[in-house]
Parts: sequence; structure tokens; C-alpha cells
Amino acid sequence: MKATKTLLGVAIGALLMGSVSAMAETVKVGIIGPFSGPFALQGKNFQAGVEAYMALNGKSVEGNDIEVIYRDLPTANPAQARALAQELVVKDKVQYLGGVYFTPDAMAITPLLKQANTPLVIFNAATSAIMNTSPLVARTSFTTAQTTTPLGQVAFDDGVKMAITVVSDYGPGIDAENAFKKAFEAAGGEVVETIRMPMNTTDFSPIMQRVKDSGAGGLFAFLPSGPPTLGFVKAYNETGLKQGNIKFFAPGDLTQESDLPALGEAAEGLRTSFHYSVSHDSPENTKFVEAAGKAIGNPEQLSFPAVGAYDGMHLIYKMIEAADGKQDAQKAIDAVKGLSWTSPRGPVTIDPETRHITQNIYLREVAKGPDGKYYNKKIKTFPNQKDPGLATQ
Amino acid sequence: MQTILSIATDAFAYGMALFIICIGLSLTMGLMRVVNLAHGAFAMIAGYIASYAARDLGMGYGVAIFLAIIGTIIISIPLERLLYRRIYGSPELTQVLMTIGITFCVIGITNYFFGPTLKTIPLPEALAEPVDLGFRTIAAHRLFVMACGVAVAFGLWYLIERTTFGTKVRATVDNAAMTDALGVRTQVIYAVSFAIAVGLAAFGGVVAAEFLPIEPYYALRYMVIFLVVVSVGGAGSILGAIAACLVLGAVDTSGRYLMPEFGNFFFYAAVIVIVFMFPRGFFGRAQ
Amino acid sequence: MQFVAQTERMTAAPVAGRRRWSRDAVGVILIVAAGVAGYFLFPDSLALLTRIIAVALLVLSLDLIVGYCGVASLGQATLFGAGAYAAGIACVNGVTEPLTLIAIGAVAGAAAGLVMGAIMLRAHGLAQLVLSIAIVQLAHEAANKASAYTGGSDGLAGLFVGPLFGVFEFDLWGQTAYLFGLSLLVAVFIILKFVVSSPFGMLCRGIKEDPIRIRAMGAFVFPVLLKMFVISGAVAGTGGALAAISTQVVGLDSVSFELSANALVMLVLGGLGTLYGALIGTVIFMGFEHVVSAINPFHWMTMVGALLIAVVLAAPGGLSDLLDQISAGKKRNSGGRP
Amino acid sequence: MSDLFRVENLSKSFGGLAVSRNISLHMPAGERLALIGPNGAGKTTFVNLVTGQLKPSEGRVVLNGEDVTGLGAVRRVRKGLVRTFQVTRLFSEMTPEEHVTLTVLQREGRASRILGRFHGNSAIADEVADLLGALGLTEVARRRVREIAYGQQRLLEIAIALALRPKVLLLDEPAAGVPSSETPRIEQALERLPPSLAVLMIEHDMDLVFRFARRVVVLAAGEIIFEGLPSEVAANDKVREAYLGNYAHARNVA
Repeated sequence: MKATKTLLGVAIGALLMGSVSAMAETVKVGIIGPFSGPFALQGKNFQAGVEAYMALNGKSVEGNDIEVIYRDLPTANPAQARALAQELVVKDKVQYLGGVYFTPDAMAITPLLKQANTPLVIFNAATSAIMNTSPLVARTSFTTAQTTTPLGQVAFDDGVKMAITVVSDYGPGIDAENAFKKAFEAAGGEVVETIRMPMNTTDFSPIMQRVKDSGAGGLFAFLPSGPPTLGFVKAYNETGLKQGNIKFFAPGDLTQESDLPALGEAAEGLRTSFHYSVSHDSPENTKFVEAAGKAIGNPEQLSFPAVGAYDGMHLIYKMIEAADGKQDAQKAIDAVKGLSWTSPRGPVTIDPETRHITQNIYLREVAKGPDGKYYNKKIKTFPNQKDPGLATQ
Repeated sequence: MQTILSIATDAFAYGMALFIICIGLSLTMGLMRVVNLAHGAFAMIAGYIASYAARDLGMGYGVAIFLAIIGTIIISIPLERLLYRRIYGSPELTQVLMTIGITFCVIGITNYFFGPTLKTIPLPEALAEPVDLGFRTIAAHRLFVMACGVAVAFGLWYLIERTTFGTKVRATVDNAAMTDALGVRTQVIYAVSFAIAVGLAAFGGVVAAEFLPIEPYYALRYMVIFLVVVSVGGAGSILGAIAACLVLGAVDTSGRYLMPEFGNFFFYAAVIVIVFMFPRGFFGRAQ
Repeated sequence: MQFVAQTERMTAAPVAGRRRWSRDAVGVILIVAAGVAGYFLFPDSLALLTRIIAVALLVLSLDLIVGYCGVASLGQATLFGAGAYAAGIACVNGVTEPLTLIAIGAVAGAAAGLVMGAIMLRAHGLAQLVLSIAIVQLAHEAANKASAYTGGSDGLAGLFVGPLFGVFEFDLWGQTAYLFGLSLLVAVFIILKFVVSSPFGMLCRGIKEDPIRIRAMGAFVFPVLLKMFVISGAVAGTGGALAAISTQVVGLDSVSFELSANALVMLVLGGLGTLYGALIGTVIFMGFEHVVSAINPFHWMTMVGALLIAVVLAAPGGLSDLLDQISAGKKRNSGGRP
Repeated sequence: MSDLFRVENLSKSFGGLAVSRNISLHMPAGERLALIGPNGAGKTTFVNLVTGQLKPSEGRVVLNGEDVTGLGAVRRVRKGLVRTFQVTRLFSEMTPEEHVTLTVLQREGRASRILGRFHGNSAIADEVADLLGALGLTEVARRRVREIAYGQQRLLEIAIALALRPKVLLLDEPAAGVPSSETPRIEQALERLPPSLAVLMIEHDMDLVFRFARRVVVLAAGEIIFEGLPSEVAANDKVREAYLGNYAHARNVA
């Protein structure tokens, strides 16, 4: 339905532009994301980001019309990811691939890129190692290590000498644990215990008991955004850890804006570090939030994948411009290496070495706004953070 | 000692939350012989109704629970008439196919109407506050869940063992044709039992929402746990379901405390051991 | 009376044998024809078709257990995943010859089948189903934990598979992968047709219907079923290895409850105990899912659910049963009913 | 001892309830023994104890001089102790030919072979055809079992048992549920059983018993109350009591 709407838009746009460029070519962009399933909200955010960018910047680049094709990949499923990417390239003849929420899916797609002569712009998948698997990948999201690392110093400066880490037992969780541990110990603190809990944990009380027993003064946590975060934050409050002055630190996945209405009061005062807050105060962001909020329907559902997609589209537009509508992956990717611009999240650069985005990381605190709604309030900026995960490899 | 007590309290609360949701499924599977994988879908529908009533319409918690139960039962009636009646007595795998189909539809439709975000059911002040038990603080709603679990267990036991309706249900289970011949309308018995099971799912979905938060994938996410708990307890047995919930709740909770990184190993290893020791469940009927 | 028996045997037996043969031959030809037609009709979707073939192998393997032995399993992906990870790990460690990788996957699947069968066959009915769930969850957890070997939740990447017979590359367009997969599927299907019509296959069908009768015939039930588990594991492992080779990544989803449940849904959808049902169910389910999710990626689940409900109402015996009834009229396919 | 088959002091109780008490039997080769008794006398339990479906609380089962009490049901079948079922246990989708072929293959130790086709072996096909012919099942040999008459299904039960080449055959009510029009065919089949086979028949139909059996054992309330010639049964007081329902009463008094 949305796809047809896009198609219609493209068609009308093409009609209007017909006079400008008689030899206009249609450049197709394939976006793979979780548009259904447990992560449908993140997929919706992908779409909102893409549509917002196209609404603000037009649907063509130098006479080349752009057509976006969405493909649904509900959960991490590399086999299906490869099949979708292959079909987009071979059948739908897309010149650019974008999206991808989960790391294994990205890993399945990157080996295809060279043969397909197609660059991939990752809107989310946040494991450092993806960038090493193909020279034709660029990423506009973040890595877990990138968003987490500043927290080590923050926690230590906040008077926490001993910390405990609690993460979901999967790739990004382990990345977060390592990044925090490294940064915190570099700052002079000590991680007294590391807990990895299964992905499907629903009752967190025993974990909180464990945290309490560890004697740590600070708790670092990482969970994938979504339903479990609610239980985790509630358990933190209800087991008396909050009152007991055990300080809580987490990357912003835990307090993504679309979860805040549900988390509500429970999350108030939680400090998280992240690359983007919907409340970020800048003219670029105001424009973005308005456009993306319109695209997604309900602005409360707006969250970080939208900005990844928005900036991802920016890269793709730049690539189309550089390649002049032709299919030339190397030329396209070379064009965005070192590219700097002001994103809704703040100033960003594509690192020419890693093709990963260099950006500010913000320390925020969940606060109640004047409208009675909760938001992530910026309290500190760590400028120009590269991906430490890649730097160490 | 304090830690043990504390873990035991958590385990009991978690076990009771599971029990309230699962007992309805246990009844459908044990008494009606329907493997209703859509059970969680009904709990989820109730959660959405309660969330809508309490959060968006500002109604009280008790009213929300009541509306959720009634609403879910009303939604289930056409499903029972049109779909479930066709699969009473069908092979189990056919029932699985049908009820998975229903689950998919419920998820798709819920997603469409309510969006993919998490829904909360605001608790009344009295239940939201932590309570000091002496050895630890615990959220008041956990005590409430425990009380609900105990109440549901006694209520059901009374209904099935001590009322004429219960007698008819048990007779229908033993021999539907014979009971029919005795003038009991087994169709009605089935319909009412189904409504009770759905009502329990609804009640469980709402009061246990603090443990198993309401979101569109609820119905699939917890399907396995529900099925495992019912089977371990022995389908159709109240006592078995209690035992299974408490044992698995204890294993799960203490596993997560002692060795969180191997939490799932503990849980499923315990399931395998229990199934080996009690192939028909703790208190399963001989088949 | 003896005489009558003799003459009838002389005339009728070869006829029945030939009919069975020719029916299977037609079936295999139809599968090959459908496969080749898919190659020419959808030359741009070969990766999807290859994935369907890999899953079809999984569903076939499940049919051996559920359809021929009456052992319900919601954990069949354990065997698929064992094959996929074994082939993947071997590939990362330098074994790049595709046929060798398939063999490794089949052996790993068979070994996993042996273990899984030995555990599951201790119980019956619902308890058995729950054991299968517990096993697949443990396997999933183990694969997640052993991230040094499996890549954990990030997936096992970096599989560089050598060309088939040293000539045909597994490339973007996926012709090699598809034709290789199709040949594998046809080969496995023919072998399985032999297996299910062998004395062993008959014995399994007997066990499915009445194990007490089989014991009264003097046959042990457990080793027979265990053997079928091993065969099933080899088939599922082949599917897993094919998936690993063709996608060059192995993810945790290949050893998940979700995949197991989907496989069972596809099997019941297609119809149990005929092998054809497994193929029909897989193609219909995955094809439908693909088409609907491309048309409307946001709400395809409702439609898939509606399809399942419609099938139960219209064809409780599965789609292959429905086809049987429509096409052949009274003549029914051999094999047990669900 | 020349007995082919012996049961010594066999007892079984479930909880405190004794369902078989101290049963002893002996059967030479070629024996035709009928076991009768009123409903609930413990006949089926006895069969299950003998065939190994149930483990006895006490006593021994001896086949061909070998104690088989510790063996399971399958091993006993392989040693030649074969039974039929009171309610037929057949595979509804298979044909009689397939049933018997499978049984012969199993006897030959070839039933669990994956290589080799089910219908391929002509020696086995001959044997199957002969057996089906002998029991008058040739016409229905290629029909599904669920499509053939119940009497024919009963005959198939016997055919399966015979295909195992038993030494001792337990026929559990071979004529139960068969319409009277079809009973003669079953009688005929019983008369043609191999002469050296020891047969223990459990049966309600007294006509059949009198025609078939050379010896009769009467079981009541789990124990043997009579053993002797068929002609003596009717005159026996204990048997009359048991069948007239007084046995239980008499036992209570005693």
C-alpha cells in the first residue's frame, strides 16, 4: 500500500519533471527492514526516515528519479536476507541497497555487493565487524561500542568505583559489556561482575537481587530496545535499587523514544548515552522530526532508526549524484568517503577508512517535558566519536 | 537465608503469574482436548482492552480487568462457534495448524489497530508501591498476583469438584457420547468451558502484564512457555499446573540468580528431566 | 484355493509393482519439471527458490518422523541447524568443496538425529512434543553460547565455497546454487521414496498406527524409530548444509523453535505421510508468504493466518489430500492419513 | 519334561488387588486348549502375563524348557510365543498382503532393511500368497484392511500369527464380534492350524470351544477352578456357580 503510494508519487514527480530532463533515468533503491514482526516499529522508522528525506529533498537527483522498493525481513534470518537482496539486485534491478536492522542479515548481504556492483548503506545493524566484510558498505547508524564507550568515564566521574554489567546474551550485548568494561577500567573503575542474561528473560527480579548482592555502586545495562526493557527498568525500581542509590547507566537503546510512553515514570532520571535524541535542539532536527512524524503517522513512535535511514538516504543521494545515475558502486562509495554534513543528530562525517559514521554521542537523562511527556534530555556532548570497536581491530 | 527467601518470593510470584495464564490452556487441552496455541492471543487481546480502558479512557484497574475479561470472552464467542467447533476431536496437528492461523490473524489485526508499540496497564497507587516484607521490599502488585493465583486455584477447584457444572464437565470428558445420551447438552458444556478458559487467559494476561508485557508478539513469544508449563503439569490438572508453575518458576528464578548466563539451560534441562520422570506430567490423566 | 492364489499372484503382483513404480516416476518427473519451470519462469528469484529447496528438505525430513512414524516434533530445526553449522564451520576452516560440505552436513544432521531420537523416543504424545521443544531451545542456546565457533547471534560469516566440480561458481545470480539444490532435492526425494517403500518404511508406518501390533509381530520399535531419526537427521542436515552453502552465512535462526514450528505448519498444510505433501506445503507456504509480504510487507501475517484457517476448514487432510481427491477421484495415494 | 509350554504359579496383583492367582498350565506340542471364564475372570490379564505385556508378580513362564519370564514381549514372539488380539489390531491403510509380507520379512530378520523393495522377493511373495490362500483371503489380498469384512480381519490376525511360524499360539477370542454367518470360516481356519502347534484359545463361544478344544481350563476371579475334558465342563458345580454369578458370593463366604 505504502509502496504503491510511493510509486504514484514517483510517477507524478516524473510527469512534472518531464520537461526538465528528457533523458531522466529511474534509479531504484532497495530497502530491507523489519516491516512486520516483533521489530515492525523499527522498520516503520526506517520507512519514515526515507520518506522524510525524500519529502524534504525531492524525489530525484539531477534528473534521475528515485524509486524506493521495500522488502520485509521480520527477524534475523540471513538466508532470507540474501534471497531478498539477490532478488532486489537481479530482478528489480536496484542500484543501491539500504536498510538492514540485524547484523547477521548484513553479513549475508555484503558478500554479494562486489558482484552486484551495488553499494549497501546500513541504516542500523550495529556490529563493528560488518564494515570489514566488504569495501562497498557504508553505515549511518552507530555501533554499540561507539555509543557505550563514553559511559565509562561518565560513571567513574559520577563517583562509581565499582560497577556491575548486565547485558543480554547476544552479539551487541557482549560488545556493550566489553566496551563499557574497557572504558570504565581505563577511567580507573573496577567492574566487579559481568552478567549475561538470556534474550528471552522476562522476570528480572533475580538479576536485580544479584546486582544488589554484588555490592557495586553502579549498574551498566544493555538490552535490545523493545518489550524487555520495560520489565528491566521496572524491576530496577521495584527491588529498591533505585532508592538504594545504585546508579544506572545504559546506551540509549534502553530508553528509545518510542518506548518512553510505556516506560513512563519508571524511567525518569535514567541516564543513557546515544547518538540521537528526538528532542535534539537544532533546526535540522526540527525539520526532520516534523517530516518524519508525518510519515510515520504517530510522532510518538519516532525513534533512532528513522535518523539512520534519513542519513542513509542522504548518502544514497550523494552516491547517485556522483555516479550520475549510472551503476558504479566503487565510484559511488568513494564519493561519500570523508563526506561531512549536519545531520538531525548533529555534525557527522563518514570516516574514509572504515566508512562508518563519526558523530557526537550525547549523555541524556529521561525527564518530564512541559507537555507531560517524557523525553531524553541532553546533559553532555562527546563530540566526534569514531567507532572504537573498529579502531581496536 | 535472606537471599533464599527473596528468591523464593520472586519464584512464587512468577510461578503464580504463569499459573493464572496457563490454567485456562490446561483446561482446554485436558478437558476439551484442543491444543489451543491461540491461548496467549486471548491473553493479549485482554491486555490491549485493559490498557485501552485504563490508560486511554482513564478507568480504574478493577473496571479495566472486568472489561477485559468480558470483552475477550465476547470476541471469543464467534471464534468458538465458527472455528473451534470444527476442530473438537480433530487430530492434534490439525488443531495446531488452525490455532496458529488464528494466532497469526490476531497478531496481524492487533498490530493494525494498536500499532507495534508496547502497552502498559497503569496500576492503582496501592499496587504500584513497594512493600517492605522485612527481608526485602517487593512490589505490591506481586503480592496481588500471588493472591490472585491462589484465589483462581481455589475457585477452579471448587467449580470443577464441587458444583453440578463441574460434574457435567468431568462426565463429558470421560465419555461425551454417554453424557449426551443422559441429556446433558455437551455442546453447551464445551462452549461454557471454552469461555471459562478464555476468561482465565484474559484475567491472567492483565494481572501478569507486569511480568509478560503486552505487545503484539505476546501471543507467539510466550506460546512455548505456556505449552511447556501445561505439559509438564499434566493437561487438565489444576494441582499439576500449580506444581509445574512453582517448580519451573523456582528453577527459572534461581537459575537466573545463580547462573544467569545459563538460565535457559537450567530451564529446559529441568523440563527434560521432569518429562523423563513424569511422562504424563506431574498429575496427568492416564490416556 | 491354493491354485487360485498362485494364478492371481502370477498375474497381479507385477502389475501392482509396476503401477507403484510408474506413479513414483511420474511424481519425480513432475518435481523436476516444476523445478526447471521455476528456473525459467523466475530467473531473477533463484535465491528465494534455493531457500525454498533448503526448507523443503527440512520439511521432508520432518515428514519422515511425523508422517511415517507418528512422532510429533516441534524441534526439527535442531537437525537442520546441526547440518548448517557443521558445513559452515568446516567451510570456514578450509573445506570448500560443495559436495564434501553437503556430506559433512548430512553426517552432522544424522548424528544430531541419533541424539535427539534417543531422547525424544523415551516419551510419547504431548511430553514428546515438549521434549522436542526443549531440545531445540537448548541447541539454540548452545549455538549462541559457542560464539567462538558459531559466531553466536552475529551469525557465522565468511563462508567461501569453492566452485562445484571446480567449474560452477556460487554467484550472485544463484544459478549454480539453485540447480545444485534442485538436483540434491530430487536425489534425496528418490532415495526417500525407496526408503518409505522399503520393508523398513512399511514397518515405520505400522509403528505409527499401532506399535503394540508391531511388537506382537516380534519387531522392536525403538531401534526402528531411531533409525528413521538418523535418516531424517541426514536429510535435514543436507538441507542445512545447502542453506549454508547457498547463503554463505549461518544464523541462529537455522536452529530455532520458529523454524521448527514453521516446518511443522508447512508439513501439515501440505499433508502428512506422502512426501509430496511436504513439497507442496513448503512451496505454497513460502511462496504465499513471499508474494503477500512483497505486496503488503506490513500486514502479511493476517493473510498467512487466514490461509492456514482456510486450509483447515477446506482440506483438513492437507493440500496434497485435497489434490488427491480432486484429481484422482476415489483413488487415494498410499500412506497413512494424519 | 515333554511340555512345550508351561506356566507355573503365575500371579499378578495391582496394588492390593489380585487379578491372577497362582495359575499353572502345561501344554505339549499339538495341544488344543481352551481357556474360558466369565467376564472379569482375568483372561486378558493372563494373556498379557504370558505374552510379556505385563510383568507377573510371581511365577514363571517356560517355553521349550527355557524360562522366558524375564523376557519382553518382542523376545517371546521371536522365541515362538505368538498371540492374536481380542479386538483386531491391524493397519487400516495397509492390505492383507502387506500385513503378511511385513510379518514374514520380520520373521526373516529383514523387516528393518532400507535397501531392497518391499514387494521384490518372490520366495516371500509365494509364502504370503500361500498363507493368504490357506485362510481364504486371496480375493481381498490387495484391498485396504478398513474395506474388508470383520470376519476377514479376524482371519488376517490369524494369518499374521501363523506367518511368524509360532510354536505356541494364543488366540484371544478369535471369533469375537464376528457375525454368525462368518464364524464357519473361522472354525475352518482353526481346524486347519498346523498339527504340531500348541494352541491356547480364549473364547466365549461354547460351541466353538467344544468343537475345537481337547482340553478346557476354566478361570474365575483370577484362578483356575476347573481343568479337564470339554465334556466334563458343563457338569462341574464350580463352573456352574461361576457362570451363574455365585462364585463371587461363594468365595466371600469361604
